[in-house]
Amino acid sequence: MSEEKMITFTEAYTRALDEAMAADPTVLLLGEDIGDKQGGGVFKVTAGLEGKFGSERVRTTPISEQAIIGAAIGASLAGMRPVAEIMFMNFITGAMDQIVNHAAKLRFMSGGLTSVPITIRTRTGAGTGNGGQHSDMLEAWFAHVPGIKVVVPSSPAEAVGLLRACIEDDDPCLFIEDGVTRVVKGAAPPPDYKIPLGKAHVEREGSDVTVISYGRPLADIRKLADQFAEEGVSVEVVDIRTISPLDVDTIVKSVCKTGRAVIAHEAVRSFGVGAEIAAQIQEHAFSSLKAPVKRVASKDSTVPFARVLENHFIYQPSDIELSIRQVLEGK
Amino acid sequence: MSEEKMITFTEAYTRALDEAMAADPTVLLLGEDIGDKQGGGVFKVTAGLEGKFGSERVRTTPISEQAIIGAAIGASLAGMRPVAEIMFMNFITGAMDQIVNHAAKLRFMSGGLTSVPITIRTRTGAGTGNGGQHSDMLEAWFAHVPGIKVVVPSSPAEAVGLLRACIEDDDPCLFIEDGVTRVVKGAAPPPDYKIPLGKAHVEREGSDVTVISYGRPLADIRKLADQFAEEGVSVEVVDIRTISPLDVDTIVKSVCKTGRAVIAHEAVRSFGVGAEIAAQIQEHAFSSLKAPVKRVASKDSTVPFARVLENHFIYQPSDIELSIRQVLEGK
Amino acid sequence: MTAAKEFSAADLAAMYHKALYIRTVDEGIRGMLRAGRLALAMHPPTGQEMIAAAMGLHLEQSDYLVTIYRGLHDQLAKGMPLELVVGEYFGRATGACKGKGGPMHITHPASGVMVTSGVVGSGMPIANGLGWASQIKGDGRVTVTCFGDGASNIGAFHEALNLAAVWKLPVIFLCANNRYGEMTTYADATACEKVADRAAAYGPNMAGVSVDGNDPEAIWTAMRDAVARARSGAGPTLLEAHTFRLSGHYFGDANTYIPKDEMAEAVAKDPIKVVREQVIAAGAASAEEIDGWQAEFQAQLDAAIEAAEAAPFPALEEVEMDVYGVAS
Amino acid sequence: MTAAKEFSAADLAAMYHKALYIRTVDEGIRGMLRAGRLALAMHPPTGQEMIAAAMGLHLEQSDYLVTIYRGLHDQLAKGMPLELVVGEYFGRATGACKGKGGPMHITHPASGVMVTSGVVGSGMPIANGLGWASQIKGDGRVTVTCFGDGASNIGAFHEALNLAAVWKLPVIFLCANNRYGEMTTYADATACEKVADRAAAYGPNMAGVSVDGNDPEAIWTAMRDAVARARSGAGPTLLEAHTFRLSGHYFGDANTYIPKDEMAEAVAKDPIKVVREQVIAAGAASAEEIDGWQAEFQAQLDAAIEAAEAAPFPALEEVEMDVYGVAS
Ligand SMILES: Cc1ncc(C[n+]2csc(CCOP(=O)(O)OP(=O)(O)O)c2C)c(N)n1
Ligand SMILES: Cc1ncc(C[n+]2csc(CCOP(=O)(O)OP(=O)(O)O)c2C)c(N)n1
Ligand SMILES: [Mg+2]
Ligand SMILES: [Mg+2]
Repeated sequence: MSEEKMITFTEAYTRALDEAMAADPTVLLLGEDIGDKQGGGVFKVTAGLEGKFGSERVRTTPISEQAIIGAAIGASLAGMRPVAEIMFMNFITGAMDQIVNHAAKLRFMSGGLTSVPITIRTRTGAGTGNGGQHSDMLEAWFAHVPGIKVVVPSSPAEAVGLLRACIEDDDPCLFIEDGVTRVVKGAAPPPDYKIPLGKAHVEREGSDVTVISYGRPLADIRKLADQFAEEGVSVEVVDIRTISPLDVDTIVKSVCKTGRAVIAHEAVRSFGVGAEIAAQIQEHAFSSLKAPVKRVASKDSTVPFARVLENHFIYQPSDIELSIRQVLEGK
Repeated sequence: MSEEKMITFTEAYTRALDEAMAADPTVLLLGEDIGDKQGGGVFKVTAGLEGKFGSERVRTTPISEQAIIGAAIGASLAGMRPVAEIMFMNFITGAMDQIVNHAAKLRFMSGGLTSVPITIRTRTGAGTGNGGQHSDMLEAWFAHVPGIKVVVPSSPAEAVGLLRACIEDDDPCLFIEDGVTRVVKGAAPPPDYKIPLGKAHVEREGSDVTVISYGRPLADIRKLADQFAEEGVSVEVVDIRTISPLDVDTIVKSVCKTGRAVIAHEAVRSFGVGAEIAAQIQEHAFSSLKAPVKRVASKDSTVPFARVLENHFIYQPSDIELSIRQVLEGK
Repeated sequence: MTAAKEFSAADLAAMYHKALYIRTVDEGIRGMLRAGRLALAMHPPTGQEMIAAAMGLHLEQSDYLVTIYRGLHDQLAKGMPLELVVGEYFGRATGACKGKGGPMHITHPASGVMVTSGVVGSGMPIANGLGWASQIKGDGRVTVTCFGDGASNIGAFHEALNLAAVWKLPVIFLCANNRYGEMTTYADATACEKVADRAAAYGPNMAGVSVDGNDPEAIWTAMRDAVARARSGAGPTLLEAHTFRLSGHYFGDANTYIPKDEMAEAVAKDPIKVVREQVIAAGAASAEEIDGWQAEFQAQLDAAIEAAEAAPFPALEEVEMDVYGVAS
Repeated sequence: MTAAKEFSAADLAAMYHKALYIRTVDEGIRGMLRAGRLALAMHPPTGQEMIAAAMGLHLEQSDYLVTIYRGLHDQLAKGMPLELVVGEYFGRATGACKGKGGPMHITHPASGVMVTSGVVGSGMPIANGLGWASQIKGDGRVTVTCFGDGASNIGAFHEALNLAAVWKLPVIFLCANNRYGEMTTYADATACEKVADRAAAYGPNMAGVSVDGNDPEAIWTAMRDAVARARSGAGPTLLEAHTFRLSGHYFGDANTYIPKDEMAEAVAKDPIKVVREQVIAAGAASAEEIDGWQAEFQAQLDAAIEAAEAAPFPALEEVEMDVYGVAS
């Protein structure tokens, strides 16, 4: 990766969409306010793309989440690769029938005669001060639905590579963008950069403890890993990238080596993605485990409005640190 | 429980609704085809209730899942206790916004000024030959949403007691009925029978292995426990009854005693309820575990139509037996 | 639509030919169910055949269809090979979807049968996407999405019709108003007098038409105009076809919720009976010819059933296949 | 509605009094945001005050309101104590919801403010339930649910209006058509000419009315009739009030997507400016009196802001409180 140029997450999303549309005329965009007339979406991710690729391929929609996903599904059945934007993840609740009963199942129910190569981009995350209906991390729901892939990037380069891969994938993909870190910068990847789906990434090798995560917490984990290194503690960092289908082998292999695991995610703790990862680890690395697998997550509650409460609701980097120390002590 | 009278699950649901409506004039029913003119619902659960309690309190609705749940929420804000029927669980996908963004959150977002004492009854389960859009077990989604309770009965008596408790509860409750066992009979409970929510039930004490489940698989587990008893293997059976909030203490206490745990559910395996239970057990009973916690579930796929495939899709009682043997061998 | 083709005796015969084919298959499958040679949830199209016949006659094979659980008539009218449909009903490896989808999810892109949904209203938003693709490609295809009166009360209907009108999509929203949604009457669930009244909510781009779906000429003509409108890029149509479910909601429905006289009147107006007389009166076909068609359809069905019953069940591995495509 | 009260100069003054109160608070809060004394996503009701004023004047305290993220005008017009609203904006323990809900979720049952939703269209199905409860209890209450033009394209709108009409509920669907949904124009998202045209889809039980929401007499009279209709059990009304968002979608919106002349014309028609002259011309209140009102409102707001800034933040334990009620 060229270290020269730095780009933000938002620039990464835009670049992936731009490259995908330029490379493949069947790639289409639809969503609320995404056109040029509307300024390219409330988060500006699609700014300029309508002008560049035309109003047939880039469509601003009414506020109709079911119609948005339905149109994406239908177009994909006719050979297109639509990328639908659902402005905030909490609004995906309006399109669950289309996503779960149709997008995820049509390949199976048709006996393989049809497929639904759509990508759903959505944005969420606590820390924006938007309160209970604009901040939920609901990835665990979709991970529990066979037939759809769930992807979360942890750097602008990953954002480019994973979004490109989602668009090229022949199955429906849910691509989740973080609302808080969208202006955070990272190294720009080379042109036409793609990252395979379904593969976890061991981004830092270590021998004492494995920390497994996706998305936003990885920034905290990278800092903590450096900090622990100074103490002589060697942390292995696994960025799963694709939540479902989950790359269990890479995770298990790592924990068999380190004997200790901490999982961190922003979603609320109970019945979250961390539960599946912990269940897999204890099942497949049982005899290697020197301590229980720990989970760090946000509190089992609704995302509050007041900043003091919202900050308290979200998982704390200090919780990750504490959990690492606990597993190191075998607790 | 009086052993004389036996009732089916369907009779149990009807009885709970009848008793609740007779006991409390604020209890209302709404849903598709539920009125007398329509024959009391496609599953006849509400048969006769409109005639008995009047058309103001028992309302047949259009095919409008969002409007059904919304009306239940609104009426509950005005002091009512509506019980909404969503015919099949896959159709609850149409009402996710109302359930997740509103019913589950209004108490929190209002700072406790309002509450949403509604009960959502729905029906599902593979084995009916209805295929991919009528059979999903989606309880894990709702368990991941703080603010709503998720309840599944494993016997007609539990069905009566838990449904009554849901209706009397001051929070939204999702009550999931099994479509396959609805004519299965069990002992009728005494009048006005209620079972507290949030408490798991150790229905059979044992010392060698704990089998944890809810709903349909318990019938298989009860048979297996007898079978293992003959072999001299003592199985403790825990029926969690309320999936969320989960009674972790009872589960952990049991596994600390037996040192071995098998979890069984009908939902697909990955990211299911079993993952949270396994994660909790390995975290809180780590040093007591003599074998990894095993999960038995249906395959990570779409529910197929052809019977041969559907039967192969569903968790197998023989898988539960095998898992028990494996944990007994420390595998 | 100046040069629009007028309804002729030949068209009447063609309509009846298709409708009779559908009825023969429908009755044959219900016979299998009655005989216990088949066990499944079936939603018979009995009495709604003329609507499907009109659609089938006006659409090209390349046009798209999105239908519902009550879709047998639509799938056959669109030209799906009979043995693929029957094989799917029997849950065999030779079925259209290898027995994995079943009657509520029959799919056959080669015939333009893109989606069959078991969720009320869900097909309409998907139909828009097919129409959008046609608009982009300029392939001139028309998409028809079938649904019932009860489905006009669900949110997906509204979102789909609004988008179709705003985007001026080549989609026909074909509503079979059969007076009931499961056990609930039209009036107990639907606030407007006619489903077509709802076109007013979607402005001038959305045509709204309401016809007697059991009247061959009326439904044939309305379908002709809707297809012409869509194909010419003039926009979508909400086409309401009044009809009746002569076999109830599902096979085995006792229809206790349907007033006796309403059912009796509907049975008396059974289009298969009524139109047969019209065809003969118009000299479009003789009684003997019609009996000949029926015999031929019966033979085709018998062969399909025989083939299905002889066919293998899908392999158990199929449960975990087609969940995802080959890893990309 | 024979004995319906006619719009008087006193009503005009009362409308303006409420509208000016709303504008004063709206501007004050935007001032706080501009000054950096407050940081949040605010959706200002600037320019839509007359609609809320009419609603507030015709509703009883016991009537129910379900509103949206752009709800400041509605909450104030319905009579919510100012310090509770301001406290919530500041995220303090003294806010209406202890700072847990925030501006998009303000609730105050004592004033009839039952739900404020941040999800477009979601309030309408909930409003039906409040109306259903009133119907059962016979308490004569009316429920008003506010939403925008863009919300008329979402499924919840359709399901809710159909159910309200079928059940003849005492609910008023109050649509503020401010020509934009976020950055998208009405025409780019909505197929019909007027939102009120959609009442036709819900039959005779649903009244459909479209008025100039910035014209005090027009909106006052339409609201009077809708409330009378609901209270008398005659059924729901879809009331469309044409207006404009003078401060854009959210505070900080550069409004680059709004044509300059369209904005200029709207600013020239700002009801707070225009109606002030009408009030004075009608002799309903003098310029001095109006300035006196404004000074009083400003003083109330200043006090509320001062109280909020001095108030404690909610305790951290609140994060895990009110998730469930006390175990039943
Ligand atoms: C979203 C949803 N809700 C409920 C059902 C259950 N259901 C199946 S068919 C049906 C009636 C549909 O009536 P209509 O749209 O008139 O079509 P018809 O069956 O009369 O052809 C219902 C309620 C469903 N399949 N999907
Ligand atoms: C279901 C849903 N989709 C999208 C959004 C994002 N959003 C917030 S306000 C808004 C525009 C709503 O427009 P309109 O209904 O006209 O109300 P206005 O804001 O103009 O008052 C949108 C799209 C949302 N809150 N909910
Ligand atoms: Mg019908
Ligand atoms: Mg608007």
